[in-house]
This record gives sequence, structure tokens and C-alpha cells, in this order.
Amino acid sequence: MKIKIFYFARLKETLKFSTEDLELPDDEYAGLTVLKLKAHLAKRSDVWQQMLLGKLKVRGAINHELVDDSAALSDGDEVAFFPPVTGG
Amino acid sequence: MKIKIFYFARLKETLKFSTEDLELPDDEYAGLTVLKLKAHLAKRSDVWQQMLLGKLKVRGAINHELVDDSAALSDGDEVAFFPPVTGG
Amino acid sequence: MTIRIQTQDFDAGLEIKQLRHARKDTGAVVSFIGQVRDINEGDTVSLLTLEHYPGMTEKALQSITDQAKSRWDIFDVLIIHRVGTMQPSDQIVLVAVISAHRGEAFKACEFIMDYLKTEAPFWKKEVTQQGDKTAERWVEAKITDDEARQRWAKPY
Amino acid sequence: MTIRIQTQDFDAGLEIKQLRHARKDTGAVVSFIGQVRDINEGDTVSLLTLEHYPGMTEKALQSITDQAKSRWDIFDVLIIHRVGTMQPSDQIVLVAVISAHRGEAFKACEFIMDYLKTEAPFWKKEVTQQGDKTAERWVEAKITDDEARQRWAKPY
Repeated sequence: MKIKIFYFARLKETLKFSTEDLELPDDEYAGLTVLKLKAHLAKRSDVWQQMLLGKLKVRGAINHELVDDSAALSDGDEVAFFPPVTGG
Repeated sequence: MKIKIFYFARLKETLKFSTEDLELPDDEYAGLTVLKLKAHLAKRSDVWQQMLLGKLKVRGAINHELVDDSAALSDGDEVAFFPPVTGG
Repeated sequence: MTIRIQTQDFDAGLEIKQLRHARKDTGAVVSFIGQVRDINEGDTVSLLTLEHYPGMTEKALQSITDQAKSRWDIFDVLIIHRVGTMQPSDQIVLVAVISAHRGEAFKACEFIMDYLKTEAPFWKKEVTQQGDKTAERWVEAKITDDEARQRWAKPY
Repeated sequence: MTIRIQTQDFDAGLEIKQLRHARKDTGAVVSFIGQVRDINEGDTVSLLTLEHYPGMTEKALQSITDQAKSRWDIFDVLIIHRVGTMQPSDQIVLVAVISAHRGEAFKACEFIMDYLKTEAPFWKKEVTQQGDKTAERWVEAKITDDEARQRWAKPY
């Protein structure tokens, strides 16, 4: 399964990543949810752990739609992680 | 007692009066209210009767403040009669 | 606080710009423009004439604005209301409110409009076209305007 | 319906004028302008930078506008939101709504702003002056914005 991930605002700045393409073995990552993806990424380092599963509120989007942690991911999806929005 | 009266919109147009100065004998018109003034003016003709005490809703003001029919008039007051407002 | 009654048109963009620049801590600007519709109660409207009660009009608008300022945390208010003869799409009224945050400005602006519609001494007369016939008529007050004003009387 | 995300400033007066002239039966124009405040949480703000998520931003604003159009009897909506770096008193956002009568336009405009504030992917970072010190910080989301949005979820 291939997905594209975007990071915005404080996440982008702290993780020093604005986007990445991620390939995950289909058998191991069947039924991948947003929460499971966060947990997978959090294993990279303490900073990733803090930013994705720490006390900072993180919102997720799949293909430009806001989703909950329980949302399921499909091959080719565009995923994004960011803090609560502050526009307007 | 001397008062000044203004008429606006449909009242002005129909009565053919935009303003008038009215002098009323103090003894006869002590405790004059807006309603009593309307009744006094209504005696002038059928048209005055219809416009001031007919089915048209008439609002009154004393010295630029909206008032009820029961409001009391004093010497020197500026009184106005007009239909419900329709600005904005 | 500025209240203007005038026959000439106004530049709403310029007025709003001047108002919002008055304070550097302004975060929100809510404005309402009322304009002449080309239709009313099913009939084509070609002209609208606005009459008012000079002296009382200014006082009524001042009182409405004072009430808004005492109820909501707003910085400033601008009201411009035209009188005289206007055509469809012409501007009739501008109410603009500035505040730190948007909630207060939205409420104050709508409150001022709802009160202006029911308490400020303006009257509209319109020229309508009904087929070949041209007719003049006074615009009737709407119950929905009284209801809109009533909402604000509730405890808040 | 027009949605624009841009770095350059805009002429709010001209935009509002074009919008209200689009239909001759427009009677009400309600607009909101959000601008950069020179103070936030007690600190002087000298610069504000807005970042967004291209692609999602437009879809989120489109969805918010569609919801407003399905809930209220409005003619048209214009949203302009700037991104990039701005100074105090600079315009950030314009939301303008036209309708026949004012109640619908007021509700729709405030609804759009309340949803934009909580669902459209924009993030603000500000440069503050604290005495001699210059600091950069991300603006925190406000609970009051979530509460403002929640009001619209009630049955209507």
C-alpha cells in the first residue's frame, strides 16, 4: 500500500517534513487506520512520538476531508496531519 | 397650551399637512394625552378621523421619542404622527 | 460613532476601510448594506423614495447605537442612511461595526439593523410597473421586522 | 459562488460592489472582514504568517458554502482568504453574502465564518515583541471558536 502524507504548521516545522511518500507491506498493514498510521510514524523517534501521540491535539485528513482516528486508509490515499486550524 | 405637530408619509400626503402650530385652551385641555389630541384632530373631517383613528396604525412621538397613546403632552412639545416606519 | 443621513450615495468600501483602520486592535468588521430591490410583493419597482423625520432620525439611531454599545464589546459603529429618490441596486443604508472578535460585531450589527427597521423614522414609497401601468404606493411595514426586533428583548 | 485563496491584498469595497450588483433583486449584503490585530494574548504582534493546505482549503470552503446555501435562502457567496505574511491592520479574510432579505444573509455569513474558523485548513504564526525580545509562535486554536460552531448544530 502506497500513501502520500502531508504535515502542516507546527508538525511540519518540528518534524522537518512537509510531505513524504510511504510504502507499507499490504499484509502487515491491512485495515490501516489513521491511529495505526500515527503509531507507525511515532516509532521513528521521541519527537515523532510527541508530535503525533503526545498532548498536542492532531487532526487528520484523508483526501482533503477531515477524519477521525478510526478512519480507514486505502492504497493511493493522500493523508495529512496538522494542529487544530486557526484561520479567518 | 401651544404645541407643534408634524405629519409624515401617508398621513402628510392624505391630510395635506406637513406641520402646524396648535394652540389649545389650558383649562379645557389639561392632562392632554396623545390619544386625546388625536380625537381632537379627528373632529376636523372624515379624512382626519380615518387617518388618525381609523384602521391605519399610527405611531406618535413627543420631542423625537416614540410614545404610546397614553403619553401626556406639555406646553411647547413637538408632537409627530406617522405610520409604522419602513426604512433600512 | 458616526451617524449620517444624506441624499447622496456613499463609497461603502472607503467608509469600511476608514472605520477598520481607526484602531490597530480591530480584528473584526461586520457590515450590512441595504439596497433597492427591483421587485416588491411581486411587482416591478422602478423608483424608491425615502422620507424621514429630521431631528428624530438622528436621535433614534444614536439611541439604538448606544444600546448596542452597552450590550456588546464593540469599538465603533458607522451608520449612513440615504433619503430621497433611488433606483434598483442603489445603496440605501450602511451599518458597519468593528470589534476585537467577530461574535460581538455580528450581533451588534444585526441588532442595529433590526432596531433601525422598526424604530428609526424613515418611510419608503415606491413606483411600481404593473404591465403598462405606473403606480405609486407606500411600502407597508412587515410583521417579520417586528418579530426580528422582539428576539433581542429576550434575556441574554 | 466564488472562493479565492491568494497572497495579495484585495479591494473589499470593489468585491462587495460587484457581488451586490450581480442580481437586481438583491436587498441585503452582509460582509465580514477579518484583519490582523496588533495585540494577541497581551503581547504586541508585528507580523502574522498564514499557511494553508492547498487543495483541501478550497474543498473545505466549498463544502461550508454549500451547507450555508442549503440552509438559508441566499443568492451568492464570496470568500477571499489571504495566505503569506501580513502586518497589523492588513485584511486576512472577506466573506460576503447577498440575499433578498437581511436575516438570511446575516445567519449565512456568521455560519460560514464559524465553520471556516474550525474546519478550513489555515494556520497562523505570529511574531511578537515582548520588550526587546522578538519571538515567533503558532497561534493556538480557541475553545470559543469550537463553541461558536457548535451553536449551528442545534435544530433550526
